[in-house]
Amino acid sequence: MSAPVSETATQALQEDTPVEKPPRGTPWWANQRIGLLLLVVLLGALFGVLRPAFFNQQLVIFPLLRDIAMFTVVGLAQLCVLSIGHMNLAVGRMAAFSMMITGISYDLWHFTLYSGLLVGLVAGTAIGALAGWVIARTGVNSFVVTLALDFLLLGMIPLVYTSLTDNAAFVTKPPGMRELRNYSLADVCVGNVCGSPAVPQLAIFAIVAMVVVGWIYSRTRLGRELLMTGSPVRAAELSGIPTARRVITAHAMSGCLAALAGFMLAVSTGSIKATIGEEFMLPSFLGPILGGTLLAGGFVSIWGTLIGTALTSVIRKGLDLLGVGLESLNIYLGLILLLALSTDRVRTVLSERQEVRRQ
Amino acid sequence: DSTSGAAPKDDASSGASSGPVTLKDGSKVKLALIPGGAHPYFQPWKTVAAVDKVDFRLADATFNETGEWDQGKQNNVINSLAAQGYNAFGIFGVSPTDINSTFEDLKAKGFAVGSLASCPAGDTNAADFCLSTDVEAAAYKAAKATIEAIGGEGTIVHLTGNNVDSNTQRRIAGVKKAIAETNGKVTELPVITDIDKDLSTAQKAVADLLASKGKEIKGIVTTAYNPAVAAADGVASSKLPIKVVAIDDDAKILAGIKSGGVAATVTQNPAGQAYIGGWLLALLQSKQCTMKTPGVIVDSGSFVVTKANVDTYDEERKAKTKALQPEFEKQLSCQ
Amino acid sequence: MKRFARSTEMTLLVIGIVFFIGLVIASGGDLLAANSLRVLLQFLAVPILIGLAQMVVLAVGQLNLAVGAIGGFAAAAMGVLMADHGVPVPLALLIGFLLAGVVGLLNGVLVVLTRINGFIVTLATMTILLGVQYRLVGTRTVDAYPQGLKTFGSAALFGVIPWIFVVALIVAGLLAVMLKRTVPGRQLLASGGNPIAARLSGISNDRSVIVAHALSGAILGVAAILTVASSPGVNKSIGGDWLLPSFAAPIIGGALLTGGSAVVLGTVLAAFIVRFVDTARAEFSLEPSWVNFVVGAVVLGSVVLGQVRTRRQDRRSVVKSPDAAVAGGVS
Amino acid sequence: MTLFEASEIVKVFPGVRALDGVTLSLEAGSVHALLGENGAGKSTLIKVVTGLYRPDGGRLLLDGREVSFGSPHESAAAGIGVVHQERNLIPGFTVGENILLQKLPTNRGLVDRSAIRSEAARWLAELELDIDPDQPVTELSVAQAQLVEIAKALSVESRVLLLDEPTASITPNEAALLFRVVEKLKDDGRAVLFVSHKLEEVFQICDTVTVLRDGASVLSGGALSELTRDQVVDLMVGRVHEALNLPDRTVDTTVAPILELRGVGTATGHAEVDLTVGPGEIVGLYGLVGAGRSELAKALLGLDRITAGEVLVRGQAVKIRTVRDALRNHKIGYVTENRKEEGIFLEQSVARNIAVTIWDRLRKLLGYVPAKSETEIVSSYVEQLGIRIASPSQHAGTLSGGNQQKVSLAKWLAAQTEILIIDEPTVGIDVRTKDAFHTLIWDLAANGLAILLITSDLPEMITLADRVVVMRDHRIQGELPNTHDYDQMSQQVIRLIHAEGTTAA
Ligand SMILES: Nc1ncnc2c1ncn2[C@@H]1O[C@H](COP(=O)(O)OP(=O)(O)OP(=O)(O)O)[C@@H](O)[C@H]1O
Ligand SMILES: Nc1ncnc2c1ncn2[C@@H]1O[C@H](COP(=O)(O)OP(=O)(O)OP(=O)(O)O)[C@@H](O)[C@H]1O
Ligand SMILES: [Mg+2]
Ligand SMILES: [Mg+2]
Repeated sequence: MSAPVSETATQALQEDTPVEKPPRGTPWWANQRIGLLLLVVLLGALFGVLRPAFFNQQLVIFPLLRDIAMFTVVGLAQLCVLSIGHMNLAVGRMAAFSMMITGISYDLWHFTLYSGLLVGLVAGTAIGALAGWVIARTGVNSFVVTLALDFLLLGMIPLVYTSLTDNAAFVTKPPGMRELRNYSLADVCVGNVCGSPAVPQLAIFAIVAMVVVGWIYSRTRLGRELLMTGSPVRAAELSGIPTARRVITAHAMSGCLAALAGFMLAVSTGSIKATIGEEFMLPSFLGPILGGTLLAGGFVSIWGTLIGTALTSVIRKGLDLLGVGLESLNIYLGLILLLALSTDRVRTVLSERQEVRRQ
Repeated sequence: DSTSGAAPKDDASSGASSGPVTLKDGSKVKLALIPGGAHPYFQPWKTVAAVDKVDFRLADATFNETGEWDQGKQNNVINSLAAQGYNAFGIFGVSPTDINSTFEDLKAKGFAVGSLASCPAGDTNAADFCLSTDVEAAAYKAAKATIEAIGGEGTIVHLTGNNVDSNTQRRIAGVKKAIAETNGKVTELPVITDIDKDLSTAQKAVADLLASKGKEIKGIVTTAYNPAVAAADGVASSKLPIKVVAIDDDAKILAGIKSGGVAATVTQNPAGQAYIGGWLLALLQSKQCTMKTPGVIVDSGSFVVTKANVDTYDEERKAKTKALQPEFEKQLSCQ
Repeated sequence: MKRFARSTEMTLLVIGIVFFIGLVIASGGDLLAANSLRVLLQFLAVPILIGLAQMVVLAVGQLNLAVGAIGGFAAAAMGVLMADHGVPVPLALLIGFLLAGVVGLLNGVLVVLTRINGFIVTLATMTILLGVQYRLVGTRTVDAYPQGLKTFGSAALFGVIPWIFVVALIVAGLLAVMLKRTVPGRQLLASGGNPIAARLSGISNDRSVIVAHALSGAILGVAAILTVASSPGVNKSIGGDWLLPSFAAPIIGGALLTGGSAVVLGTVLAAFIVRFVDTARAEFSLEPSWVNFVVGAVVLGSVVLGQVRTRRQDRRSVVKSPDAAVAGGVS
Repeated sequence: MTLFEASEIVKVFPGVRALDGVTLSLEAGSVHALLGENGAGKSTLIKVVTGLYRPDGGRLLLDGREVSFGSPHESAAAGIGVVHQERNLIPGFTVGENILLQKLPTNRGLVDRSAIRSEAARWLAELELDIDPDQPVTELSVAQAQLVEIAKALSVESRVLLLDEPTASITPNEAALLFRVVEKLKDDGRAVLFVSHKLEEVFQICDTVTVLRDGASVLSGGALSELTRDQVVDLMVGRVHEALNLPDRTVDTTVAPILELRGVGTATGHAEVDLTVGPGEIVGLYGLVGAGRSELAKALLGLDRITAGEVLVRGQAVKIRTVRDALRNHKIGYVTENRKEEGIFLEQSVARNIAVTIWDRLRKLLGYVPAKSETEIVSSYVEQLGIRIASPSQHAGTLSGGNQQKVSLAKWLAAQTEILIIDEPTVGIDVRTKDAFHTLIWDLAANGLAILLITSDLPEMITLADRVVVMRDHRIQGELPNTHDYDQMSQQVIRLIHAEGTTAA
């Protein structure tokens, strides 16, 4: 490594300017993710005390973890585009599209469970890449492009289903699908040691996704460049990052993860149908954003996404168990969300105040 | 509304006392009736659940509609109820193609499960039984009623809900069948689907239809709730001589029948489903009886209501409910 | 005038006229019948208003995901007040309108107080309002309200121009005047166009955000009134399909998601075009899926066109709007 | 007569005491300079005065009465006009509306457009600006926009006018116009506060001076006529500052140029641009704002299309398609003039800001970037460039302008570029850091880098360049060897700029 800067210049530059300190690190209690985790634990404990059934492994914890796993993947799908400051309003529809391809592969081509999954992932990646390509080429806001794509797919998918199937769903179930839905880690043994029966096997998909996405964002060039692409894009372009390609990559990753989430949903409910992913849009934002991922791009938190997703799922489950009716369920859900986010804000403000007072 | 609560009460006395199969001990049965989501159709279930509890002396009976028309959420609701000790489930599956998986899971855990108001798509039913309107038959009846109302000749149009739902496909088939039987005297415009999401969508679709094709159309058959309400209203305000046949007996539609805005409606038997379903599930869960052929499908009946029988159709329906009990008894093997 | 000729509005106007003429020809002239025209316009009133309600918040760089929930909630409240509690029509409508406005205001205040992204705040209020709407009407369809209101809902000027459409146009006109010619309106747009500059000029961005959300709520209140007046009844499904069209209209109409643009005319014209797609579907008996397909294509097409145009204009310009996040705004 | 006075002002931000007992008083009919290094607190003081920030201590006096402003609105109403350091116009609004934004004239509740037009025209006329009040501000040039902001500051009938680096992005000619205006305002009896890093200007137009250092006033209200430039600089930097004295550097003119442009035309309007830069050479590209220098640089990086002529790198004709291409295959780097939007990632760590160009080189299997080699390289440049940070994980947004500029440069050094285009490197940067930068650029050339230096700062050009190329309206007007004689050079350069002939238009 050659050093083109000589001693004199270095000295000239180093003349005793004071070190610029960043604002002091926020105290641990102001950390968004720790606060959230605490909230999840507290709520879990509260629900457990009110309804001991909350700790029922088979009927509560197992499906709860399965849900958290799936919505975490949904959240990661959104996180990938949030990392470059974009949005993907078509996450759900991308899942539906890729599952449609997977369904065709099972129904018409008799693929095995995992080769069908692979086909779906490829389809998801492709449709995501298409969205990314349009955005990169035209420079149109991602919100608009994915919204339009959502409309397009919303129109197209039912046409395909009604023309290819009798029941508007692909009902062929390749071997292994039922097992994947019901088996837990108790069925995975290394020697005599088996996993917990409360943890569904499907969670492995989420863990793999988290590890891969986490690795990409923390360890690789791609991840770093994605984060730079979002903040701001002109600077990234001028630093030699191929921003157009990164935009396409981010959207392709999003599509791929959406496809995975769609697969997890199809496995856990039973069949592949046109409405897969309809419920994905809002959770896809909630998880990452509650977890601290910035809408403006440049910062992502994989753990945060998991915790944020867990928070909403736990609330919903707890309210379910408390027998809260439909009319009140949404009200409480919304209020708790607002509260969770506001306390976050209060914490930040308090820690800033403390900081100022200390000086 | 006035039509739901009355029927089961009569049945209750007769069912519990005079029927050959009387539930011996319902004290360990906790019954849950779970619709697909909030919908007027299921409202009778709510009252009947309470009736079930009293009549069959069940440990508990509940009605939970928090699934919000989402199979994943419905599964969650079911699991939560199971965790709280509910052990007999009458379920309207949100997704006909998925619900068998849910049934299988519940069966595997030793619960009694009945598919109510809708049967799983395909040929198999993993629940203990299915007690539902034969949707294809109901749609067929509705189409027949429409054809009759327009005098057996002319063009009709079918308005319905979510296209990518197997029940919708069955309804479309039912209407087509009725039209095919007219040998070309009655023709059908392309089916208008996906307008049950909300009232304004349905209303707009109806208005557009009437504006563009109003003069050709002689009858409208609707097999979903919002389109039915919208069609009745739209035709009335357009003053076109179009006959509307609706679905279900929501107060608004009954009012339409009485005022003449709606030519007929095809009502189903939600109260009967909930009552007989509850009885059957209690028998099964208390291990008093088992199904001879698990997964048997029984039609809970559908009834054409016109101005002529609008005040009396409920009797017919009660009779049908009464008849359902012996019908099922034949399917049971009891201790 | 020269600027107008190159504007999005002009493009939309041309597209709209061509589209309409095409439809008239396809229908063999039937579309020009009084009744057909009335129906066409009747179902434009609410889409115009929800598009405007979204446009106002887009103008300050915010989003309102609760459009449908606010409208549905207000409509349900009005229906229940009139039908179940016998509240006189004008009072019930006023209460509903105020409720919508207050909820909008609340959205704004929450965004400002908590500094949480508007996207999330309105998402939360949407969830809450859906619950409230269901609690109000349950699964019923409430329609036992005075005939006079329904008469107004279906009445049309000269049998062609529905009164509710006229109301929507009046709201659009007022909004345009407010945004273009009043001080709060200009301040609102300034905040959206360049929040930092606005702040340095003594404009309170917080106030602009609150005003925008409150206005959005109020417009939705009017939309709710028109819905109650014109639909066969009020149930929990009202407002369920407002979200996507609320974005489609202003975006096709040329609104910038980063804020600062007031495109009242564009939004109205875009609503017309979307409505024509609907009409065409009915005319050609297409599956409703095609409508989504076409609207998707139109949205994409129009923004791509718009982008090409603004890029050409931007080439030699200096003052750029800041890189605000799409949904960012204040936070 | 003292119009305005600020005494013992304190302002604390989380992490910094930006102002720590600052006292300042402005006299009617006088221009007061506010000087200090980057981050000394000049802009913060202005924001406190205009009510954008609430002071944590101290008093403000207007006409001897204590005042406190809750918002810029109130200070404007009290007659304090301000031109902030930040760009300050609303896109989509007309020039007139922007000028009168603080108090739009109304007529029966509606904004009165004709009043806007006439009133804005009045202020534009006062500045002798030929701008249509109805024109959208998006159509203005940088300098026009700056002048419109001044009109905006005047429009509140201001008796006190605060100008925060108004000349940072305009040309000497336009600055001269501005100074004439300032003179006039002074003669009208207003008090003007003038912030600038260009000391020549300060000595030219200011009467008194306040110097800030680390948020405290080290000199409050001294008469400039009694101070020398060196004394002022010493006060700012807090010790004796030595004038920059660059060592000798010889350019070997026999070596073939590493970058050569032959008759280049671009999609942005350049025509027949000929230019060469040799290794170890600093070629200054001078011109007025908007002459098209930055655009030329961007075309060389593949951001704009080259439509005619050819670009030769190391003697080979090349087609550069992307910045990555320029960087990886031709070793060309570009330090942008627009630091905040194009140069650094404010929300990212310093480490990432520097490492952004080297990941491509460091990556292993599957794109894995070993954290260790990354940190090593980053810290070596942090050290060499004297980037004063607490840790490399600190966000770049928390750094001062000078340090940010170093970061923006460091990434190109880390990428081991051989041709470096440096665009306006010292805009808004204080004297000391400026000198350090000049040393650095000089040194880079001495180490063999080919440097194309784009600057509108004539002294900077004369200090550094070996040759000066003058551009106007996207064309090269001519080329001059640098004689290092300021007066001679400035005359020649100005003459070249205004020479007809080579320019078609
Ligand atoms: N809003 C803020 N929050 C936190 N710190 C701030 C804020 N504004 C300014 N500072 C800090 O206050 C100090 C003074 O900054 P200020 O902008 O006033 O400097 P300046 O003298 O204007 O510098 P320059 O010449 O670069 O414009 C700096 O350390 C800066 O980082
Ligand atoms: N920041 C900017 N954003 C957009 N356009 C600009 C900007 N600066 C200048 N322009 C316009 O672009 C054209 C060429 O500008 P360019 O930046 O290449 O000039 P320059 O000689 O580098 O001047 P500068 O000193 O402003 O960098 C001019 O027409 C000018 O009006
Ligand atoms: Mg400053
Ligand atoms: Mg430049």
